Amino acid sequence: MTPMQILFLITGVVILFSAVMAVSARKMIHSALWFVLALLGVAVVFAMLEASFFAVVQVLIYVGAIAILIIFGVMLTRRALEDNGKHINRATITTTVIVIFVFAGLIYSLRLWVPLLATTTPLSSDHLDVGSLGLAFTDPRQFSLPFEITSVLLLAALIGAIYIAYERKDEKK
Amino acid sequence: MIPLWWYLILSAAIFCIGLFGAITRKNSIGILISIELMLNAANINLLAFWRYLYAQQGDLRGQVFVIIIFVVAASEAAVGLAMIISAYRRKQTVIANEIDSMKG
Amino acid sequence: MNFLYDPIPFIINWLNSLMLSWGWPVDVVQVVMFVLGALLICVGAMLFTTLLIWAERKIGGRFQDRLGPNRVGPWGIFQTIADMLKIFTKEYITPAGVDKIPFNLAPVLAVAAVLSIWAVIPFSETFSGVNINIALLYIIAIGGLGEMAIILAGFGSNNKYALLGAFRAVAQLISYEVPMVIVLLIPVMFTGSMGLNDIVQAQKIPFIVLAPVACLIFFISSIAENGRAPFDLIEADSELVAGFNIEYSGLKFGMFFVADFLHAFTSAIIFTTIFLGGWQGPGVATHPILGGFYLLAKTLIVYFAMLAIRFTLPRFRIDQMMALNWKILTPLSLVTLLVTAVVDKSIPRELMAVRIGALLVANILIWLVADRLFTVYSRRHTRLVVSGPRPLARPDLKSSKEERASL
Amino acid sequence: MLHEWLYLGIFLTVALAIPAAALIIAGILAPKKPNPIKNSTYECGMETVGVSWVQFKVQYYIYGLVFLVFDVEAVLLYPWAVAYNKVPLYGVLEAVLFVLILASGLIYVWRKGALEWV
Repeated sequence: MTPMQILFLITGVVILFSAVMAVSARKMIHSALWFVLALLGVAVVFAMLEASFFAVVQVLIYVGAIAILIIFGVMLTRRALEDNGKHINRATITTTVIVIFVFAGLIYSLRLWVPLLATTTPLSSDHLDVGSLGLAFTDPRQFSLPFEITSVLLLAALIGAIYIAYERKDEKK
Repeated sequence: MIPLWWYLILSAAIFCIGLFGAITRKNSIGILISIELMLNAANINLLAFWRYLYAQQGDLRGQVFVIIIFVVAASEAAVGLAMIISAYRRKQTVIANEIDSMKG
Repeated sequence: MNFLYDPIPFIINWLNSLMLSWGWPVDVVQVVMFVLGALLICVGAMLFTTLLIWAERKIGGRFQDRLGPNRVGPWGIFQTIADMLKIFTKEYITPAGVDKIPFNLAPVLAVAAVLSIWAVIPFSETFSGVNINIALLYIIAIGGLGEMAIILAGFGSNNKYALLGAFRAVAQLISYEVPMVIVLLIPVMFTGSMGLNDIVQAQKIPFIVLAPVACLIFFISSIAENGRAPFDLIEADSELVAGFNIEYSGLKFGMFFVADFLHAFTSAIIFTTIFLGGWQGPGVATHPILGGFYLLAKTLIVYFAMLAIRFTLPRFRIDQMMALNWKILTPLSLVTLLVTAVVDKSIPRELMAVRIGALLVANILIWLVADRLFTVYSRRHTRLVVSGPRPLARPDLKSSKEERASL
Repeated sequence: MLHEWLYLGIFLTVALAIPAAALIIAGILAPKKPNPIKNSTYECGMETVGVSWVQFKVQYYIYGLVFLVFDVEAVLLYPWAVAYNKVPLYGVLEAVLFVLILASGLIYVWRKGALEWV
C-alpha cells in the first residue's frame, strides 16, 4: 500500500458515506450539506487524477454555484419539508435489489476487460497545460463547435429558468 | 500507483447510490441531488479513462466531455429547480408524485 | 553574503540538509518542510491580524475624529491582545435547538477559507507559496467555501434573523463574484498562465496601466466580497441584528471577526499581486528580499485606501447594491473583456509602446461611454423616494429649501 | 504536480486545524454556566414563535441562477485566456461570439425586470 492508495481509500469511504447520507437524510438541508461533502471528495479524486483544472472547477461550479442554488431552492420550498410523512417511497426494498443487480452487472461486464489493470506514470508539464484545452476549444478542426454550443445551451437554460421561475408582481393579481 | 479499476468501482458505487436516491426519494429536490451524484460518477469515469488511456498521447476528448457534463449539470440544476419552485408556488408541494400538472 | 540578500530560501535549504543529515528519508523531510511552512504562514497571518485590528481601529478613530484605542500600552497597541485574552476566557453560549455540527463547523471553516488563500501567494521571487498552474481559480473556488461557512452558520443557528442574514450575505457574495471572475480573465490573457508567480513575473509594467477599468472593477468587487462598508449589508447591525453570526459568542464569534479582518487584508494582497506588480520593484533581481518589502508596502497602501472608503462612505441600500452589480459592473466587465481581447490581439506584441497606448485609449473610451450611458439612464429612471412636505428642523430656511427642491 | 497538491492539502489541513485548536482550548478555559433564558434564541427579547422558517423571496433564486450561468461561462473562458497568446484572431472572435450569446441572455433577464430587487 502506497500513501497514495491509502489516501484514495479514505477519500472513497468519505464520498460513499456522504453520498448515502445525501440520498437518505430526512431533512432536505442535511441532504444538501452531505451532498457538498461528497462533491469535495470528488474534487480530491480529480486532483489525484492530475486533472487540477477540473478539481478546482468542481469546487467552483458544483460547491460554489450548483450546491448554493440547491440550498436556495430548499429554503424557498422549506414549508413542505416539515411534513410528517415518509421521506422515501414504499419501493425501497425493490429498488435496493435493482440497484445491487445494476452494480453487480457493471462489475461483471468490466471483469474481462484488458486495460482494467492499467497503471500510469506521472504526466509531464506540457500534458498538464490548461492552455492546450483552450487551443482545442478554438480550433475549428477540433472542438470549436461544442464550445459555441455550450454557450447556446447555457443561454437556453438561463432564459427557460427565468421564464419559469419569475413572476412579475402585477401578473399575480 | 492506483490501478484504473479502483476508480471505476468507486464511480460505479456512486452511480448506484445516485440511482437508488433517484428512484426512492419523494422530494423532487432530493431526486435532483441524486441525479447530480450520478453525473459526478460519470465525470470520475471519464477523467479516469482520459488519464490512464489517453493523456500520454495528448488526446483531450475526455476533458472536453467532462466540461460539457459540467455545463449540462449546471443547466439541469437551474431549470429543474426553477420548475420545482414554480410547481411549489402553485400546488404547495415538492413531492414528485403529487406534481401531475404536466399530464395532458 | 548570500544570507542577507535572500534569507528565507537559505534557511529552507539549511533545514533541509540538516534533516537529511539526520538520515531521514527524502519524502518525510519534504512533508515535514511542508507542514512547517504551512504552520509558519498560517500563524504569521493570524498574528499579523491582531496588529491589523489595532491599526484599523486607530485609523478609523482618526478618520472619525476620535482617539481610537489609547489605554493599553503605548498608543493602545496592546488593546487587541487584551481583547484576545478576554475573548479566550468567555463562555460559549450554545442556544437551544442549534444543529451542533454545522454550528461548530462554521467558524472554523470561515477562518480556514481565508487562510488557505495564503498557500498560493508569492512573497518574493524566490519565496512563494506553491506556484500551481490554476492559482487564480483556486482563490475564487476557496471563496465558495467561505459562502458555505456562512450558510452553515445561518442554518445551524436555528434563528430567523441568522438565516435571513446568511441568505442576504450569500446573495451579495455570489453576485459580486460574477464581475470579479470575468475581470480576472484579463490578467490571465496578458500572462498566459494562471499561476500567481507567473502573473507577477509578467508585470514589468503593472497591469493597472494596461487595464485600469478592469482594475477598478476588481477593486470594487473585492471590497464587496469582504462585506465592508459601503457594502456592509452582511453585518448591518441595526437592520439585521448583526446578520448570520448573531447566535455566536466567545471565541466562536471571535473567529468570524478574525476571518473578516484577515479577508480584508488578504484581498489587498491579491489586488497588489495581480494588478500592482506584487514583489516587482527596483533591485529585486539582485536582492530578492526587497520583494517582500515592496509587496508589504504596496499592500498597506491598498489596505489604507480600503479603510478610507470604509470609514467615509455611507452604506448602500440592498436594491442599489444589486443594481450596481448586475446593471453596471457585470455589463461593464463583459465589454472590457471583449474590447481588451480584440485590441490586444490586433496589435503585435513587439510594438510595446503602441500596445500600451492603444489599451489605455480603449480603456478611457470604455469609461467615458459607460459614464455617459449611466448618466442618461439614471436621469431617465429617477425614482421619487419621498413624497409630500418634509418636516423641517429650521422653518426659517424653508424658502431656500423649496427653491432647491423645485430645481 | 502531485507534489504541489500535497502542499495544498497539508496547508488546508493546517488552516482547518489552527482555528479548531483555538476553539477547543478556549472551550476548556471558558466557564460553563448555561441556563434556559441564556440559551434561548435571540430575537430582540421577543418569545420565539414557530420553527426558524420565513418566506424567502424568489429573488434569491433568480440571482443565484444568473450567477450560476455566468460563473460557468467565465470558467469555460479560462482555458481560452491561458491560450490567448497562441490563438489566432478567429479564435478570439469565437470567444467574442461566445460572450455575446450569453450577454444577450443578460439583456433578456434585464428587460424581463428580473434583476430588480423589489
